[in-house]
Amino acid sequence: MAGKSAATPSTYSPSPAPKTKRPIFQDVDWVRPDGRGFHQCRPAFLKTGAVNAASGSAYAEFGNTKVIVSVFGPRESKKAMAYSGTGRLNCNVSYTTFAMPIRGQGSDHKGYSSMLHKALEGAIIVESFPKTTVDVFALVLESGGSDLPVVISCASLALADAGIMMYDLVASVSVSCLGKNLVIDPILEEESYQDGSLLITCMPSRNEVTQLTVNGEWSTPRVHEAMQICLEACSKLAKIIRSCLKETASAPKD
Amino acid sequence: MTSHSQPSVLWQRRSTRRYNPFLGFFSDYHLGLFVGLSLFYSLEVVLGNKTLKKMVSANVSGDLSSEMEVDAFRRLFPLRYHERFLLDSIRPDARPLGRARDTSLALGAVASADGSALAKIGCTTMLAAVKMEVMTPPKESPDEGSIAIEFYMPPICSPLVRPGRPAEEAPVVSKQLSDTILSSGMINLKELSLVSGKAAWMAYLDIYCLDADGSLFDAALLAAVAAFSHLRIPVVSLNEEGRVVVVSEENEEGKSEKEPVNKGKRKLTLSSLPFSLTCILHKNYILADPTAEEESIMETLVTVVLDSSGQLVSLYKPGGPVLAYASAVQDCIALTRQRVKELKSILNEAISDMEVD
Amino acid sequence: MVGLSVGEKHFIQGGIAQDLRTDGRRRLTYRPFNVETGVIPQANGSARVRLGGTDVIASVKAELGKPSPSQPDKGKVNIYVDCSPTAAPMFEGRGGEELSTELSGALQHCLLGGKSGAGAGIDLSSLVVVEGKVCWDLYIDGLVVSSDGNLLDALGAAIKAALTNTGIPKVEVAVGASGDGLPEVDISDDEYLQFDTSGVPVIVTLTKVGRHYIVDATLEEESQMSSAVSVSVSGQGRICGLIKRGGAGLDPSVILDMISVAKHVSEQLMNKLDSEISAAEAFEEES
Amino acid sequence: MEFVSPEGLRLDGRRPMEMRQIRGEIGAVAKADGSAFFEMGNTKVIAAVYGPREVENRSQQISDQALVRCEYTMANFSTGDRMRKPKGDRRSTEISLVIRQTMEACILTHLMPRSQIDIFVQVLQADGGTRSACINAATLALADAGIPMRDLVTSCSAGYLNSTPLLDLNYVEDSAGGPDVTVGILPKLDKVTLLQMDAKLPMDIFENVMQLAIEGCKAIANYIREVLLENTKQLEYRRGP
Repeated sequence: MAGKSAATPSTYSPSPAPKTKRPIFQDVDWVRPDGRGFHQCRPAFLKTGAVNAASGSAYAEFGNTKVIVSVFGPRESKKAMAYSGTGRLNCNVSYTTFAMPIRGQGSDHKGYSSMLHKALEGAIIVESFPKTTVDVFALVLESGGSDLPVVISCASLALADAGIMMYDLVASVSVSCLGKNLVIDPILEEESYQDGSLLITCMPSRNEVTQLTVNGEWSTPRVHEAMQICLEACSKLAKIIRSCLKETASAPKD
Repeated sequence: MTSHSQPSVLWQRRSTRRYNPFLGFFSDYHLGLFVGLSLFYSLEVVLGNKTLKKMVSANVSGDLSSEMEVDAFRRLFPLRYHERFLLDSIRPDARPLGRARDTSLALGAVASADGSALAKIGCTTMLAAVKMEVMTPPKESPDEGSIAIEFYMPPICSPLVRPGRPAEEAPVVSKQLSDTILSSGMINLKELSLVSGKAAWMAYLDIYCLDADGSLFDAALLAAVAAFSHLRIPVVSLNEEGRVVVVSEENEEGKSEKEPVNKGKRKLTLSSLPFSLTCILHKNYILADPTAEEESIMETLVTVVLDSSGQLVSLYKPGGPVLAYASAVQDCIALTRQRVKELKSILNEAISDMEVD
Repeated sequence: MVGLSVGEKHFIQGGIAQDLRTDGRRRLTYRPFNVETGVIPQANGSARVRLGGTDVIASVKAELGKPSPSQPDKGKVNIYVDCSPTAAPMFEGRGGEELSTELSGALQHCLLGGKSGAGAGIDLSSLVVVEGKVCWDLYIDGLVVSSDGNLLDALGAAIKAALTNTGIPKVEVAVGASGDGLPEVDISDDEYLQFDTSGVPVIVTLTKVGRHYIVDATLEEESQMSSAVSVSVSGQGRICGLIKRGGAGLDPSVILDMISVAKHVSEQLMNKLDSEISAAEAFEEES
Repeated sequence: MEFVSPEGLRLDGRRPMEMRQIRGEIGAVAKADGSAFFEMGNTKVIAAVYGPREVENRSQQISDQALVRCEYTMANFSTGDRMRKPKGDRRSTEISLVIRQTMEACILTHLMPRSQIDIFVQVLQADGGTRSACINAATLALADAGIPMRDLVTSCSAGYLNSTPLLDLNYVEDSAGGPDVTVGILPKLDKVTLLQMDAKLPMDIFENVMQLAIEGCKAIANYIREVLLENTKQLEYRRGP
């Protein structure tokens, strides 16, 4: 039997393989699995100061997507690095082994670290910490879809919590294209069936896009529409991030 | 599209009434922190000044100390700073020597796992999750399952850990944890069997340290025990190919005639739960539940693990300059005994909280 | 690693502002390029693209594999890029890894379409031999031999040419294969399947230097960029992927403008590339 | 297995003492100080030379001579089955070292103290004799970079199968497991700088095989000199009168 060959791991998950039949996503009057409207984001919960050992940290929970980001530094760069008049940004995103429905699937997100770096570098004033490095480390505790945008937004909150100088807060939102519909802030199930996706990271007060990726086939008006939806959601998300920071600041100081 | 015209509920705040282990945990934590901090600061000023006066009179560090600030003193002479507190039988965070930090526990923090728990001792935070997978049991023990325990210190938890370079404590704690959990006999491996000789459960227990502030083992063990008590084993059946698959709860009730293999065995019977307490031995003092700072200054650690009935499961004393006399070890065990009571009630409370929701 | 003096930097920036670049090109002109196919006879298909001083090789190797359980009716395509240390000393050892990963990711993103397979340049369902059991796995390897900027566009073109050059052996499935085991297959030696590569998009990278953007930037010009947008455009003028690089933020309206410029440029590039590829194929058959 | 047919022809139709078709080309990499492409039958390699330049890692600097470094890499598609090995495996480290030592012996390193010369060789397609092809490509690239050398270094391999000495083994012959002698010579000085053999061979046969390889090296040296001459003519022509 093929299943008994040496190549297969000695254990397997009893969860059934993802269903091959595509749900009826194409219809216009289809309802999202969690009952949201197409252009409605999941409720967001954000909190600073999740990790005491870090200079700044934040916890974000969007639906089932749960993320912690710690910021360390500015601190001494690694020895091998040459002198630099500007600061360095170092990003790392990792997954817990239980983040995905099947154990150990989180390793196929290697590109996320560099994506996070690209999304943040445009917003950070690196001149403000010459010769040193700021480390941004993210851990996805549980993956529930739209992981990267949540990590990016959470990282921006953690950077603010650490007092790293930024031009503006960074907010990130993605949309999935499912048949004729554009759905914002997709969950894992929607992401696995998507025809295309668009992710925007922006600095809402400056109206600047720091990162944009498009995947799958799109027409130009469609890209335009998706960008509009995302930018709108980004500015709302930025407000929530801001209010979260204000809350922390206005809380009775020691 | 109607969702556009409505006053948008985009990013609406999550209502606090829903059960959310993280939410509860964070708000508690902040409250605790503020109380702790105000206490701590007032003490530090009083004690700190006293310390400095003594320092000057003792003329230990000469003219340097006369203008030294409390914080600088703490950084430059950490040992002396801490010893100054110990003289008054108190610690820099306002705890008496034998008291552990505030401990909280939340079950079911990770929905993608079969059982999970978040444990917090002071600032040290651990997230443990159990995932069940199926394996063919080895020939020597055809009716036993297995447990694999791994402890991780991701770079978020401490400034000392960098990506790509695993922390050196992690494998040590990992080994200690699996030794303790397996030798305590908490879990009967026979309960993890599905079909004798054919299929058995492999329980992957992964514990992530989210915030490292000392006593990592204690927090990790607490999280691990709690994750196992939260564990709900999925109902499974055998399919045509001889593989074990999950029986979905809602829809396929009617059409699947296959008998679930493990009906009524959804929860493990946990006997004699292990709990632990780490103490620092320094001179004649015994400090329970040290913080990371204390651990870095005073090196002799003793970890005592007792099970819920008070039996000694294991005792670690990994080196250190202070010799542990029988009396000191006895004291540690006594402290642990007290602590086990606390931890037991915290765990029971967390379980009952969970059941109410 | 480009070390430029202040004067050189001004010269490059000034040239771009006046629509006359250092090598005499205008902002939206490509360097002359040259396509050679069949350079790696051991592979199922291969091509070498030279774009000014940039020189890349792409090869396609097909292996029989098992389709992923979530998509039993599709083959699998993997794209890996390697940066040879011959292109720059900094790629020595593991030094090229970072760029390699970035380029591989960008190419996968631009050429393979969305998760459901929509918008993919290659029809993945044509790679299936037996649904759910056997399919072709395509391994597309890119190698950067020499680098003078605009690697992504060159690699995209090389992959398109290599795919056009690719012949996959025809596979006969032995009838009466057992139910759950792997069916036996018979690989034919002389009959080959060719891909329809008209749907494979081309990648156009617009590099923003100062207030203007240019196509096909050289290494020197890339060192002066504030940000760059790579758009992959299919023959029908639809966008198949987009990636922004570089740190500086861009106004959303600028991005939309760049997309429309990229679409316009892509038409010319697509025509030029198609004619180069067919010329190369004709030349290869002759020789 | 029969490697030489009764008619005296090898698997690819060559005579025992016949070399595969060789082709060399200067200037394959625009940004390098010197570069070359070298082809021996189906074995294709590219070499690029950077330097002499400042030593990157100060601790490696040598005060009275140049530091020569070499890295040998194989493209993923270079072998019949797709390579999945990571970079820097043992074999490529060994070949890097062989090439470095061979080239270092002919470069006048004492003329360039406190500097560094990097030789990078990239195998595009491997069909036996990669190390010889790499050395030949590296010679061309070094000459193109204008680095002072005692002499050219050329290399060729020879083997002994079916009791016949064979020149310039291809992959199939190479993997037959018979003796394989790789020789590198300085043709003008008539000196051997590299000699590698990994099998048992009677002394008299070894001498024959080695002599054959040396003949091959000399033929390659003549070809390389032609390529260089042609290149120099081109350069002169381009410079104008």
